[in-house]
Amino acid sequence: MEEINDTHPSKKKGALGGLTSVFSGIPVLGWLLGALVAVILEHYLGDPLVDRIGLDKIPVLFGAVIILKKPLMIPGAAVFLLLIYVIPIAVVARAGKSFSNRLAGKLMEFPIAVPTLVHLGLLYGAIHIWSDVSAYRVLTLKLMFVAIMLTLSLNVINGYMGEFSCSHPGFMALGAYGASVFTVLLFSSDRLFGDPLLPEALGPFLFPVGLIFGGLIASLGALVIAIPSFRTRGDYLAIISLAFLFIVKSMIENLEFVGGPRGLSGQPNYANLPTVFIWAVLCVWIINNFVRSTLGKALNAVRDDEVAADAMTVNTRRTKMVAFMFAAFWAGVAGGLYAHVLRYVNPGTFGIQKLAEVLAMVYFGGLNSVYGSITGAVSLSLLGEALRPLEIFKWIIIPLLLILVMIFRPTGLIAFREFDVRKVMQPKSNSDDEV
Amino acid sequence: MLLSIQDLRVSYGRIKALHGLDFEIADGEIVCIIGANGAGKSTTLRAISRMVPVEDGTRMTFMGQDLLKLPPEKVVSQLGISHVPEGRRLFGNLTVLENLQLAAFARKDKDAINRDLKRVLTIFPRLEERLIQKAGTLSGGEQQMLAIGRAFISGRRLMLLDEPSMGLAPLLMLSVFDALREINAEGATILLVEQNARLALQFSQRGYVLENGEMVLQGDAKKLLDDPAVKTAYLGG
Amino acid sequence: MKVNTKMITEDEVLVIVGPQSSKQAVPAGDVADNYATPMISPWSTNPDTTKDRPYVFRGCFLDPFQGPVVANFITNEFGYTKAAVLYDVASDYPKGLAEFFKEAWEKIHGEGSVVAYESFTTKDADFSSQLTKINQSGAEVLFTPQYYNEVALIVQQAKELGWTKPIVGSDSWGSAETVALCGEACYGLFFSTHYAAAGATGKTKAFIDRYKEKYDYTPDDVAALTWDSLGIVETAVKKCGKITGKIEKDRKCVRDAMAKIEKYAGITGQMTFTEEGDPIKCAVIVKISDKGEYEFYKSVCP
Amino acid sequence: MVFFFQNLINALQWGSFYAMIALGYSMVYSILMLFNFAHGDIFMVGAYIGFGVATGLVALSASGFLALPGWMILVLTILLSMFLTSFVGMIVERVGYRPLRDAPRASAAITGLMIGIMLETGNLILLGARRVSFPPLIESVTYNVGGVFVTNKKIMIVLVSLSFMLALHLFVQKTRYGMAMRAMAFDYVVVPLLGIPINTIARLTFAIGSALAAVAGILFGVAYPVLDPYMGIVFGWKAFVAAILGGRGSIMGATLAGFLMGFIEIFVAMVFPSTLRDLIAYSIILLILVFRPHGFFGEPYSARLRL
Repeated sequence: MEEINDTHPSKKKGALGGLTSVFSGIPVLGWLLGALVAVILEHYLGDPLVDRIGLDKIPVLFGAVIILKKPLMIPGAAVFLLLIYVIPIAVVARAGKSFSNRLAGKLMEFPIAVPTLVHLGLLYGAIHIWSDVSAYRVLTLKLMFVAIMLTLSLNVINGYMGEFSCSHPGFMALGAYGASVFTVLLFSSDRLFGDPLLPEALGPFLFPVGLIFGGLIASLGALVIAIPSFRTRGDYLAIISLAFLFIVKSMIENLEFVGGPRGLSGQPNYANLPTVFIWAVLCVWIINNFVRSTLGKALNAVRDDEVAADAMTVNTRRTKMVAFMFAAFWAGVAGGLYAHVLRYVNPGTFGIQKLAEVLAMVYFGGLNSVYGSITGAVSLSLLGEALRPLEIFKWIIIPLLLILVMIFRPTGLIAFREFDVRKVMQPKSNSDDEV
Repeated sequence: MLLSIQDLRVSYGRIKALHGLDFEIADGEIVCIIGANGAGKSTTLRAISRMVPVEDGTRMTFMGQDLLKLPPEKVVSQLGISHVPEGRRLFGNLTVLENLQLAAFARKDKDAINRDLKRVLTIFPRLEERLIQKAGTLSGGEQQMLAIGRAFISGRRLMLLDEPSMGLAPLLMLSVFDALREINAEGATILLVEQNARLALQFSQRGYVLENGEMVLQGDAKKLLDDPAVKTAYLGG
Repeated sequence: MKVNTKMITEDEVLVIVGPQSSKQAVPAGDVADNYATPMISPWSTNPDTTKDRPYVFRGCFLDPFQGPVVANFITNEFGYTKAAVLYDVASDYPKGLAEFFKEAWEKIHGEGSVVAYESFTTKDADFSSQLTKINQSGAEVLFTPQYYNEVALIVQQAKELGWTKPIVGSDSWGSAETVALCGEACYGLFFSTHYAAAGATGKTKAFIDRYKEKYDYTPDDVAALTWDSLGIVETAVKKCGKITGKIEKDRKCVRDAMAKIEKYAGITGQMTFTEEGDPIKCAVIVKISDKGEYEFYKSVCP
Repeated sequence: MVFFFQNLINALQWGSFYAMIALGYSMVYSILMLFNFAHGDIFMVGAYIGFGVATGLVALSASGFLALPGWMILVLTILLSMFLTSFVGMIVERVGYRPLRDAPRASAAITGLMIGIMLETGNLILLGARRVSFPPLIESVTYNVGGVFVTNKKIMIVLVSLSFMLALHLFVQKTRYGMAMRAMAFDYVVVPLLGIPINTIARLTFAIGSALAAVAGILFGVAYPVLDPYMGIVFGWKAFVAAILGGRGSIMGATLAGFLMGFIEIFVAMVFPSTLRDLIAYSIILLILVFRPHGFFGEPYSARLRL
């Protein structure tokens, strides 16, 4: 996802210079191959190139940090970006256009799983090699994937079902603590729980069980909101969900066995990049299928007119219940991953600030749209990191950006768009300009 | 001409509601627009009171002034065009008196306001008994009276009435229309939109027939009453 | 947390001096240790900061030491037997210290001699319920190991609720802000800390004078401890000799050199690190004078 | 008994802050159907403006140029800060909410959140991370009434906030602007049909809400003289809950719910360990909403938002 995002600037430039046609017929596969070449180049030639053009080290986030921190190095960073990213990606994508189109076409003849796996494999390959350069990139990516899961799952409630739920950090907290207690209790020696109960070697294999366990706890918690939602809608449900968030936070603060307000640490290091990636992909896949299913359509019906939906034999109660529990489950899993990425959680993490963050990602990206949620989560996570050198001014710029988006696109950047895997992967003929 | 409208076009999203209406109203007239449900009658009134945006090319002038240059509240306070919306839309949490006082929000002249208030209460004596009652507790007929009274105070060079007969018993209906005639006689021009075509045409001097966002017929109200096409379509044969 | 990770992985720092308070230092220490980067927190008194973390050090004494220091001081100075504690349950430092104080106090005066053990949560501003309870409990002294902003609120509210007995604090009071925010309500109160600016001599005085010249106010204990921590790091880096450029190797070398430092003569006292990376040093009891200055009252050594 | 009364006094003061902030929320919410999530931060801004004004007046007074007694400075501070903060509210409305009047309500909520963050950050940039202390304008005097301790400040705070609430109530009930506000809360689409400018009423609503928040901020500074840029967050959200709990369009409801919030918090902490305060307080609120899904005085509103 990172790499796809990265190619946008070059595409934009193309559009500005009237170069659209040159890059128009390239399928996603082509861009992925380009990105792969770029990151391999960076891997092998990055360090020598950096020495040659007088940078300290490889620009970690496409030069964002350098631009903001050391303006003198901007030319160097620009040269680096041009040589390692822009030119290779453009050249490979353009030169390999017919090849990648043919390949994409061939792949589409297989069952959908095959091309999907190939694309994901390439994507992961590119991300993996890219992240090899520094641990900071790894951390940024992991948190980004967690953010995608959170945003998507919140979109199910706030976008597809049309309720303003404020409880997401609460679900996340339940998942984070559920999964953490599971792994710490079983596999880690800790001052709260003592020695591990199971051999440590089993840990990575049972980690998914831990995450699902966390997710289920979150689902169970969702009942507290789902049941009142039968009678209450809109603003009062928003308050109920907000109260739920505070209750969860306060409850954890009062549970001494998970560390109380001071938090729980010592989560084993299971959430490596591939694990997080796989979970994120799984989450996107399942949520996308969910919202496109009959149940997903029922959600939209409930949002648009509950009474009418009821009349049209949509079981509104069941729909709401399932939606809340489903969304909470994924928020819980995301929370579990989050806890294992940072390997420390405290209840304070899951407060109003987190809520503002997730809400911002959902509404920035776009309601009712899997695309939108991915865009929102990726762009705000990366922006947050890229603007870090601005320190406190970051918190002026990001909110300002969001306000502008809300004013000019009140439903978010990419709202109400279906996410069709098949379409994304299709080969593109020159005339077909659709992305 | 008091109000003249050319090429009035309105869309809701992708759905076109009005496809370019042209019509005029002279000072002191009573004019009605009749048509089926969804023909665009209410939309026409909303466009005049600037509650819905119109498309480019539409021209609306009121006593020579460009209506499109004014925000909705100025249409009322500066031009004196008042609008009694469909379903009355009274402020149910306010008393009858407050509803009437609120209608004078933009007016400065205290004496004139008081005069108008008294006038409303003489036209609709039943409101006087209910002055300190919450508007939400009124009966349907009383609500319609209050809605008309409210419009009377806020501005009455032109009064736009959306379905004044809706939900009223026949007798009440007549007394409401009598009151309207009285108001008209005092100088107010009236444009009303009605589903009850017979009543509307009997009450008006001129009429327009709206079908699917287009004016299909117009003319003297009495003639329209006898028009065979109107008869079959709107007057129940 | 994230900042720390970024500093270590992206900026490739050799040594980290900081963070100050235990709230940040405990998790930050975890990150530093995971990445084998030496870190010294000047002011974090919570045991967990350095516990089982060979790469993490500190520049100050620990709460298990400070707790009894305060308990003994109150007992010897005032002869009270019933104490109340008010602390922030969501913050590592106050919570840890409150527990150590309670333990020490009950060891001297017996089970139940801490008659009120009240807590609140970070960012609370109103302590009236807790203070009302404390008032009712018959406590003779209130111990509140809080930071300056809460100290100001607690002390003022306690007075307004009719509390006239002493309130004692810990090293977290040592900031100049305490008196600035609290005003006269805090005059005459005691707290335990690392050094006292008023009446200092020698090296310490030289530091204070230089600091005053530069920043125009008296350095608090954080400043003094940070100064000492920097000194320790400097000594260690010098001992290490040449910096090779291989960041992992250099970090290891600096860490080992720090662990071996003996009797470092800092302005806050002499320091030698224990196995855990904690210095052995003395505590100071400070009285807030009627002019709002921090006066040296007595010294308590291990 | 003494214990109970002491807590009652404490709760009255604490609740009056919630009530005053909740009123600002409630007004905007009732009239524009918007969650103004920036309101908590406007409370913060009000407190800081109050701090600035008070500090300035104290300095002026100390310079001997205009020797004013403490209470006079307080009165002036309140009035000036109300005036200044109301402009903050009006700017927030103009920039953040008016362009979004017809957008989905959630978008406006996000804008509010973001404006809140910008206000906090702006404060940090202007004044730095250091906490500031509100100047002691009135000498604190503690009275012992049969074991219950009351200070002159507490009495002043409760009385001043009650009188502002009463003033607001009268304004909304008696004036034509108040009438227009009530009308807008009931059905804002038809309001312009009576010649009433919606934007003026919206601006006025924000101005009044913000001015009240400024009063709350200053009284807060008097009671708890340590200000920090994030003080509005927790307060704001709790007051927000109270506002909704009170019911849409009900000033009485918001006031009562604000006080209720304060009472629950203080009394829960009186009986239970204070760490359970939020847990119990919000559980009570959750239960209230489950059994009274439209708050205390709220009507189940029909979404008649289009003409």
